[in-house]
Amino acid sequence: MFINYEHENHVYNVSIEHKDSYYFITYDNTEYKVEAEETKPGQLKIKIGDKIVKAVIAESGKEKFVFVDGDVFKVKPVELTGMKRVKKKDEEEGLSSPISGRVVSVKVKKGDFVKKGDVLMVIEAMKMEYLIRAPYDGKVKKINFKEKDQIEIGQTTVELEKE
Amino acid sequence: MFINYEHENHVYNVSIEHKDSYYFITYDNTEYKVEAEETKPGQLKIKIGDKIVKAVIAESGKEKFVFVDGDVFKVKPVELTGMKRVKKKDEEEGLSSPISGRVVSVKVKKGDFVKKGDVLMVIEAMKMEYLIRAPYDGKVKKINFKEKDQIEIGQTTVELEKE
Amino acid sequence: MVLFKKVLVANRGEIAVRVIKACQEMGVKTVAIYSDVDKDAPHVQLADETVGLGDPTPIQSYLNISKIIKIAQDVGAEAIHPGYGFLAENPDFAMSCDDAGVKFIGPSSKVIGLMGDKIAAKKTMEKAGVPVIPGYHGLKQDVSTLVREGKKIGFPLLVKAAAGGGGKGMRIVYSEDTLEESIESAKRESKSSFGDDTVFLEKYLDKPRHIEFQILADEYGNTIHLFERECSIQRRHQKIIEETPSPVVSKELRRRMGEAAVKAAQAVGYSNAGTVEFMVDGDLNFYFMEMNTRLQVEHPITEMTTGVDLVKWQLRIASGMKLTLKQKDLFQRGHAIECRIYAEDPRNGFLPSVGTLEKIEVPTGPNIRDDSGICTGMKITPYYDPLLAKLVVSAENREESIQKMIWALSHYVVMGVTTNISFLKKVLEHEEFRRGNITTHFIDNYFKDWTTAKKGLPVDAIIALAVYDLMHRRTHEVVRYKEADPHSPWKHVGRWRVGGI
Amino acid sequence: MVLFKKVLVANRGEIAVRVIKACQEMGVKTVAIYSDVDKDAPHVQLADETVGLGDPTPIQSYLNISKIIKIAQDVGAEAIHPGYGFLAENPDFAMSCDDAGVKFIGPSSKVIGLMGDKIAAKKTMEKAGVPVIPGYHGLKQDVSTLVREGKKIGFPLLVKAAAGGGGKGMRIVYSEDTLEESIESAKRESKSSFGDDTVFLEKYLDKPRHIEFQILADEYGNTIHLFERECSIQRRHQKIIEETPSPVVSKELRRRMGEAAVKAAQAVGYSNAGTVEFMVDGDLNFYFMEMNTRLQVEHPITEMTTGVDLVKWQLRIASGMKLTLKQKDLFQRGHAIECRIYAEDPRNGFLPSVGTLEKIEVPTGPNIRDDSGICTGMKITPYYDPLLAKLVVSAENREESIQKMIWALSHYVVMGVTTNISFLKKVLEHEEFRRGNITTHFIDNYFKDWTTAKKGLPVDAIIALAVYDLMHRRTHEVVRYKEADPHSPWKHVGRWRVGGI
Repeated sequence: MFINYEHENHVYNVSIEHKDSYYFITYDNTEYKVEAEETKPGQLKIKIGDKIVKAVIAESGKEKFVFVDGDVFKVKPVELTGMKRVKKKDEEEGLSSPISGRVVSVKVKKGDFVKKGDVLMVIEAMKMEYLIRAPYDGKVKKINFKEKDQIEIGQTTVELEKE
Repeated sequence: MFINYEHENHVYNVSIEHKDSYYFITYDNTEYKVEAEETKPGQLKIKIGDKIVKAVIAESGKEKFVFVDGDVFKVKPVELTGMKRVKKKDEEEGLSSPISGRVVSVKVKKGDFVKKGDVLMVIEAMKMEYLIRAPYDGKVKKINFKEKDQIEIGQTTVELEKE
Repeated sequence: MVLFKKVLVANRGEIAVRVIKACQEMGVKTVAIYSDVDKDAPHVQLADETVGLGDPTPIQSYLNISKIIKIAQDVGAEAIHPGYGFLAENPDFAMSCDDAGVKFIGPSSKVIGLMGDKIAAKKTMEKAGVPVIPGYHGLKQDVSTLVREGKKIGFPLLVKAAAGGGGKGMRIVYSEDTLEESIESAKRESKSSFGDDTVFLEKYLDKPRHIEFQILADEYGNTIHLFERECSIQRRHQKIIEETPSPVVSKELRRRMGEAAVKAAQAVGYSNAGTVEFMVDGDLNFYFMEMNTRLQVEHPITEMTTGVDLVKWQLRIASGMKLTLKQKDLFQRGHAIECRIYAEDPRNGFLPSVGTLEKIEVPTGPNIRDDSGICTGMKITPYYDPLLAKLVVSAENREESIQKMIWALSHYVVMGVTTNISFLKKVLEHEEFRRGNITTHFIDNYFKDWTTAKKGLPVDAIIALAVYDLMHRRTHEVVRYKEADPHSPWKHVGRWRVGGI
Repeated sequence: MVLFKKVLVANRGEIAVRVIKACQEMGVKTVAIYSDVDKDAPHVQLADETVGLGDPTPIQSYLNISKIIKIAQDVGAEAIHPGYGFLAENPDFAMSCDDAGVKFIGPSSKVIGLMGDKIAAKKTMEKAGVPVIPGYHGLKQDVSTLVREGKKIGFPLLVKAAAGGGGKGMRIVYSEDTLEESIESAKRESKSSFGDDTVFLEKYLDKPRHIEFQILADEYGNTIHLFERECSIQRRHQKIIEETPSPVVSKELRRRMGEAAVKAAQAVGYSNAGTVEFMVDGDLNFYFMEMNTRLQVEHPITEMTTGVDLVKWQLRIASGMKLTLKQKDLFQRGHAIECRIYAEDPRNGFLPSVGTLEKIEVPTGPNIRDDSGICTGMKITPYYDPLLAKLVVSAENREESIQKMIWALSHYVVMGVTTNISFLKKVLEHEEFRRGNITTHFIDNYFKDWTTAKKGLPVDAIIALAVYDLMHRRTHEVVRYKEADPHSPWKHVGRWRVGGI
């Protein structure tokens, strides 16, 4: 079986087969021969050589969470063919809201020229303020939110035309 | 809705209706008007007058377990019509095994006359011994188990003919 | 000295979980063993490595010395922690560990053997100047000699397995009539549990309390005690509630008993964790009863009041480290109580209860500790002791500690087997318990009727069930109530009012 | 004096749960309030009575003074426990309680007001002979005055909301360039959080530690301290790890700081639980920073090392009982650490994370305490602080306590939101933390890179996922990997070997 997992905009290609009482996993040009058991629903005990790995897995829609050695990772199985780039351009990223919250103040007007680092918008969430700064010098093309608007994580705050 | 619950060989007859935001329960000639909410699956919060009752309910096949004020009760819904008596005669009860375990010794033979209190059989379970004593004077009619036999809770150990 | 790298835990249930966690915190790898019925048990889930034992019969699994030692060697475990019960006080096991080059975490095989023979143990203590209870500890073990000696001591008296512990092979005899039968039955049970049918007899004390002292001794002769545990609340001669400090032990009595406990341990060259059990009578005289050469079920209450982790010290001591705790630096603070949650029916002679655990909810909060060996879906089988978990609390004083325990018990939900939770709560709520007026007869004195009384379904439960069923509409098999014949077993139950609402 | 019969808890999350449990143990009935999004939250599940507040916006719900007081009157609550945050340090709320004849569990409105105004608080302390940090606490609040005063004090300096607490409205300024902007932003945040835009400036100390003392004072002038808490590990000026005792506080320093803390409390006629916060510099000089007139988030570590239940004492004191704890009877034992489990992303500037909690598994064991306000299925919304739970452990000494915390964090599973659990573990594992070499700059000094570094999926996770998916065969949407164009974002990932097995 071949599986592709997406995690933080990277795709991991894995193949796995079950033979006798072993699982054979191939990833990144290495083959791992492991023994595994699901001890409780979602709880795995995996023997990789001398090492015992305990993992907990939960599913939520298409997403999976995997807990290993104190860390939780969120992954999605993906199809690579014809897939769109999920990651925005870096330039846009700096302009999207890092959090769901409320716009407390808009510092610029359409047509303003701003310098890299200038504060464009202030968003409040969970009783803290987040500043949206210009990621580069540019001209304000469009402002998508006004004061007191609700804004969701990832939404673009302001559109900037690069100088 | 009418419901009969069986608990420890007693049947409890209840009627319940839902009207507006209240439940009306009638039991033992008394009517209770309560508010109730299932806060988590199987977890109820019930307001009976000034009192708040929190109950946890779990189901296992036909049986239900209800947890109220630190106590757990096991109940079954029952049909009364044509129902067989589930309770054995008291006399027989004393002769049934109180526990699932292993017979370590049989103290009597078929045809023996025994006195009330005489030990008939010794059963071992969870590293402890349980003595089956004659509940009345009588003659041994049948012995259902021999040494080292596995015995289940409720099975009749020895049949006695009353003197 | 460095700690072991890998330890095999030769036990199951809550104590295996407790030991595995202590090892993991210290960076020691753990190996769990399990019989077929324990495949998915919490101690197996938690361990770093696991090895199956097959057949659940104790003698084939957790009591199987050669199998366990072979596993330890195969996985490269340097030491074995026996927990309590099973092989914990078996000198042959300790000896076999030595022979196999695997460290047994506990005292030497010789000390276990000596203390395991209750007769020899008492003689040793008498010689060392520790007071013992009058009784017969003779080697003549024929029933007629025992009956004769029993009559000499007088009634009530106790018949006790020499090799026993935890109430196994123990009988209390109130009159001559049942003496012979009790001796025979105790011998049989002892034989089957411990492979040895030697019993001894002793005087049953007036207003007896069971008070024990925790000992820690390293392998260089340093011995300390960690104060007392009051364990008088017992049913079937097994403890169900323990507390510390004891409501009757004064500072002065504590000092004297503590010194006697240390003396007892030193008299036999004791090392590792152990417990010296005393009987204390109504006049606060104390007598050596026995020494348990292992970790005790009720060790958590000592941990909560002294701040010492006994299991970690067991590991350090066994790996050859010195005891750095000093007697003068130790003190008790606050008050701790342990309740043993058993799968048993207090309304039916405390008989063990078997079944599948359908639902478990555990109370949490400051100073609430739940040492548990169970999980949802687990089957409670007749193969092993029916101890499910130990609920332990501590607070600033005894009264608050009792309040906290009552709150915690009221929030402890176990469904699928009958438990003693509600019984434990009733004991804690009892006025005489609250006053600290407890003896080992407490349950018999105050709860004899309770244990046999049947109790009905309370109205709150009926309401909850009806509401639940209406919400879920799952109860369709409901039929009109017929006026049954007068001999029906249902005659004393409520009936609904037609046209009620 | 008798305890209240019924108390309303004007809070949510873990602290509401903590207070409700304490009340219930003492036999006090509890009333929980909740906004729409908290309908099924643990504090609502647990309370004896519950009343809804509607709209989740804080100002409409947990900050709604008139609504909350009306509920207290309607349900017949004799007292209100404010927890921390929300209305806990709002003098108007305390005053409104007084006016409504409902006891506010905390100090008087007057004291809260005085200490809430950081400028007035410092002046009061200076007068009482408690050392304070150099700074500007003037009434002239125009930006140009503040900029001028800031330049006089020098850099780095701190801009701080006078009414603030918990890092809200606080900015650290390293150079003149950003001074003006920081002052403006702090004022705005302060205005929106506390309705007051007064800020003050103070010197940022060299190698500063944040060390605070717990106070308990009854209403008859008896005041004690319960030793220190070291709270230097902070991100965004908010504590994330606290411990006691502090690795740098000697017996002598503890005595002097404790005396200063008691003096500070007495100078304002303090009653109930409170905390005096000090900054301690590299030479172990200490300066009064502020007094928190409420229960502190990190109070459990004091409870674990002193054996005192602070919440129960809050209730007793508020109901008019005398403090029976004496300074000379108090002592610290062992070492305790608290880690705050936040729904936030340490790899992305510690931004709060929202979502639904899909799975929670909590570590248990001796001396592990989880003060939690979450349950499976609960939604973490942007309305409130992203604190999920507080994991607290204690052990015989600091090293063991750290080991235990690392074990516990490694077994703490929260799925559905990003948490700081793994970050907390990395901090505890850091060599300088282990040595006790910590300052409030610790995270900035050692974890600046870490927080922005992206990290891949470890091989163990990939294996676990693949095994799980094969076991469950739920992944069918798998397509052959195509050699993508060189500009693909996937270029630096592993590819499988054709014919691998």
